[in-house]
Amino acid sequence: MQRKLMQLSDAARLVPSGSCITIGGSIIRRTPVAFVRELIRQGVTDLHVLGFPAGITTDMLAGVGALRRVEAVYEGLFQFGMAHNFRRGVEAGEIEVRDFPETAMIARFRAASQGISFMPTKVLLGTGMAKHNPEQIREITCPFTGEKYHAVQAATSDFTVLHGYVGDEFGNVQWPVQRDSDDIDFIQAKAAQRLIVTVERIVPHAEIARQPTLTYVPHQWVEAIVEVPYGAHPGSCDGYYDEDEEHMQYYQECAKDPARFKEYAATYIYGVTDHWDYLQKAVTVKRLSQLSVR
Amino acid sequence: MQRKLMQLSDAARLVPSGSCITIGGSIIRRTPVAFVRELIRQGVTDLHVLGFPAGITTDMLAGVGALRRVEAVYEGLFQFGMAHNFRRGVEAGEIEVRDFPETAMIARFRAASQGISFMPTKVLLGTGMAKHNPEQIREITCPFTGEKYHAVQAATSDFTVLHGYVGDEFGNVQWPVQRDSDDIDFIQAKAAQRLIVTVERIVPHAEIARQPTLTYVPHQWVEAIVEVPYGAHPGSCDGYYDEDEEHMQYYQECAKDPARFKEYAATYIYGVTDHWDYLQKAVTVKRLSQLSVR
Amino acid sequence: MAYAEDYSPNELLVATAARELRDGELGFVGVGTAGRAFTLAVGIPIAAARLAQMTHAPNFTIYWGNLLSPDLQRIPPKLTQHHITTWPAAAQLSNTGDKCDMLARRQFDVCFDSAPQIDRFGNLNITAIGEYRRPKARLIGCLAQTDHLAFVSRPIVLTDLRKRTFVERVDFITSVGYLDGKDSRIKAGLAPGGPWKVITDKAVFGFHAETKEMQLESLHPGVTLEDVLESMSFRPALPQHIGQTEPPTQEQVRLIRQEIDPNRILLVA
Amino acid sequence: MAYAEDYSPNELLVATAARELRDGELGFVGVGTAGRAFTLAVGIPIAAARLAQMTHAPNFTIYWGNLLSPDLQRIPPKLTQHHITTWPAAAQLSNTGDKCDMLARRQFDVCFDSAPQIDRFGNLNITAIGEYRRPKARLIGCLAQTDHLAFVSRPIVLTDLRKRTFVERVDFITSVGYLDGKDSRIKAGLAPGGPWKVITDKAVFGFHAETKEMQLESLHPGVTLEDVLESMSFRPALPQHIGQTEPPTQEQVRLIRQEIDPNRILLVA
Repeated sequence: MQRKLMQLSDAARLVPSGSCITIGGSIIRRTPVAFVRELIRQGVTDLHVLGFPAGITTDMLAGVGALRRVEAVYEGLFQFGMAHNFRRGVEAGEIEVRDFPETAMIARFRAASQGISFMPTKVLLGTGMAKHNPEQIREITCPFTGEKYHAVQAATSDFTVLHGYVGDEFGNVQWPVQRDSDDIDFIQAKAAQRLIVTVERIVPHAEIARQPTLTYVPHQWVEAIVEVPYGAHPGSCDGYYDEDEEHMQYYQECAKDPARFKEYAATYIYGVTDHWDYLQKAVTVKRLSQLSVR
Repeated sequence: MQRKLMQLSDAARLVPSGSCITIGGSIIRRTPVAFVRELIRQGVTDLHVLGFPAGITTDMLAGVGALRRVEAVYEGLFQFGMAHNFRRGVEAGEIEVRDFPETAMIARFRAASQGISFMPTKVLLGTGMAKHNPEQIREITCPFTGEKYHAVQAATSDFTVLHGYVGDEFGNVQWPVQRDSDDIDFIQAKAAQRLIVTVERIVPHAEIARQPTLTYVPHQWVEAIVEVPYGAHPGSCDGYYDEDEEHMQYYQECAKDPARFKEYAATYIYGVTDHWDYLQKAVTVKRLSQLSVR
Repeated sequence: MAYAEDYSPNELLVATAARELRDGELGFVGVGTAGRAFTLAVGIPIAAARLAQMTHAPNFTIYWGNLLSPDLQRIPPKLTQHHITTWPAAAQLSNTGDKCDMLARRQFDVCFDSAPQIDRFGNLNITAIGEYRRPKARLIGCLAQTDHLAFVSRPIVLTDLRKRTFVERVDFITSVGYLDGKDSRIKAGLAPGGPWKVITDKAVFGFHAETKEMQLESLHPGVTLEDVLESMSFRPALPQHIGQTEPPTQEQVRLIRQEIDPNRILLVA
Repeated sequence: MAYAEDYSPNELLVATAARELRDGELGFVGVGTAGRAFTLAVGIPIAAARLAQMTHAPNFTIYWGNLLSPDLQRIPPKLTQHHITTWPAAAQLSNTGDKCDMLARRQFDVCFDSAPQIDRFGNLNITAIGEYRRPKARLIGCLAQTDHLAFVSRPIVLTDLRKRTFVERVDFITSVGYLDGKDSRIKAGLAPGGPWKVITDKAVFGFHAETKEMQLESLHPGVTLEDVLESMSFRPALPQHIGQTEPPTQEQVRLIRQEIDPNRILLVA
């Protein structure tokens, strides 16, 4: 096994402007927010994002003008409402969107994860998504039953970025037994071309090797692993900390108005030197302790 | 949730002669041997078996003349050698076989588990399996790349029978964290039409509900759940007991010769009243305690 | 089974929805969002599921978050992450793909959906208002609503009756109901299905057996036909006899208030 | 790096196989079976992998059972179930399907395969001898051997050199090598690949760059060209110069005997 441990800034430097990047997690849960803030700080722009449900990371990229196109099943902020930056960008014609329902987007990631270029599905029959996207959705016929299907194109991206729980220096990432499994991080990891994982904590390999069935990202798939405690803040990391409702509400207040979001970005993204500096500005020790569920 | 708990004999009675039945587990690990012995005792015959790697259960069915057709990736008995009964049946023209490599058989079970009638794969290009099986393997073209693929037919069966670790009376079946995951029981369960699961032990629902991520077969998929301790004997159940090498060697000795296998079946299958009676004949308390790995 | 006299509009919706749930069935409930949308998409369905369990359908279970059959006797006090992570349930399958597989295999009997646009043939739009590529209002996308309408036997739509919501034709078909009516859904390649009921704050609708047009079934107590027609951009089919929506019973109201949602977490808006 | 003088035939094969393994690569090793088949398919590959790790390829890892990168410093004393269940490893993915996905995505660099029939163009047969539908001898099926030959960059075949094994044309193509030679593999739709080396008890073979015929590369010490040709049903391509297989070094033999397989679990037959 080779050592894949990196610093956040070095890992973000792997991703050039114009990249297509799959972002893992779900909306405001276990999604690599710290990594995306670092990408923005480094001036990366013109991104094409594949998500499952997209959330705060996509909205941030939209808010700073770094988002060109999104393919996902949802864009919003869960109980905190619409993704205002994203919405504005789409309505202004600045961000292109291709919509897919869950079954279709999963079929696309499964195809990529299985090394095949398409996957059949019936879920898009009759829909507007199929009508408006002949590039990625095409009619085919089952050679056994003669039934009508769509082929959906494999969801291949240049980079895949996930936030995980714990991992070792080689890139083996494990989940705890008690977790929220309502995402497709595992499928996205398996589908990745170049995979970057941020984790709450790096642990010794011996701890990983004791329970190999808990490893959902094996080292072979990983190009870089980065230790980023609270890497999903202001979102949650199930089993580690809850979403920071105060910060999320403040984020939404700012996101409603482009000028105010500029201020938000100036303070919390551009105005910090690194992730530790961000945490120092965004939370107090008391707040972290309230959010913790460990 | 509805109560699905049954006796072994009642569960076996669900399966009529002539059925197509998916048998889970892997060769001699966690495969429902007690259930198959009960099927044989009830005189069920003319079975069409879908397996992943088929093993002792398929060989037993072949040995008593109850097997019509097999579709699987392997037929043998792992470190104990060839599946003699099966082999004789095929060579005599009495058992029909359709061979699939692992990627193709998994694609077939995945198709069935995803409610689609076929799945694309490249693994069969150029092979004898594709040449000899135009009914289940047909050429198709990717509508995006123009590449050549095969469509393989969904692996749909009338019944699916698995042996598991623990479950509750409603049919929720869980695996332990430390296990051997080298099988596709989960995919086969998800693909099932009528699913019967035998488990080492029935536990209270509250124990299941404490760690819902360990449930790999939810009650909604299950028609019957049966408590059958040592239900995989003489095979192993990972985390519970090892394979019974002495019994397996004796089985193989008998299986080499049709007359001797008749004796074996008379003693261990037809000659016992039920699973408890089988255990009484096949193992001693001392032997069970040697095999136990708990 | 005396009917209640004192009940809220939401309580009426809970009782009406609960009546559509049958013993032993599996229902799909969404997660997330806030305000009225939350009450319609999450709050009322969960309350209805629990009410059904406590009355005529003890073995009715739901899928919620990624949880199969969460224990509805123990609805969390707040729906923040950790309460979902630790909610006792029969199963939490390995990823969301497993749920989609259960949908495509038609293992769900009912589901609850809400939308800012629904049309005469029960097609739903939660993606974009106006032109898709340059929309007047960009909405949330698709989630699994497309999948529900494609694969669930009896989808239940819960939406307030408004002129801008009930439109002749949705701007964008996120989820196929009866498409262009008659057998057009089947001709498109989908299995039978389509919305079973549309439960609104004023009336309950079904769909005409032949034409597949939305058809008024019952008016809520105190609501007139004129109220209803004025709240829609198209004229629904009208049956010979228009009934009244059955009010909740006293016992149903008691269960909702005292046992199911005593802290008003579900029926918030 | 003095060569050993005292080494067993299997030790030669271990050293020869180990030389083909490169640092940082992932190799596929099968499980199961017994006797000589076990030694060829499992024992020699595991010993070679560990030998490579201890010498020139410290980051070479294997997939074995469903284990990714099992700790080869701790090879179990016996390969019964519980020893596999509890063998420390970096990962054990959720089911065998994940391994197949890694294969199809070409994440394996090398693999080890054995077969009762291999032909001039490196096609393998482990399914049936004679007529497929009514075979003279039914074999084990396919396992993932088809997948290895379709998707792994450099498959290594380990088989004893026998006339009945090395045949002009396999009775049944379980696994596609170079099909009918030249570019026929690519024309069939497969990616470049095919057997990299065929390591036998008498000689090592590769495949001709153009014709894709099996080509003799080196004779094991003490083996003559006549021995080899008499042990095959077809005449392999012969290069200008036929080398001698490099014997194991004294250090390699010491490592195999004392550290890798002191209890002769791997090199049993």
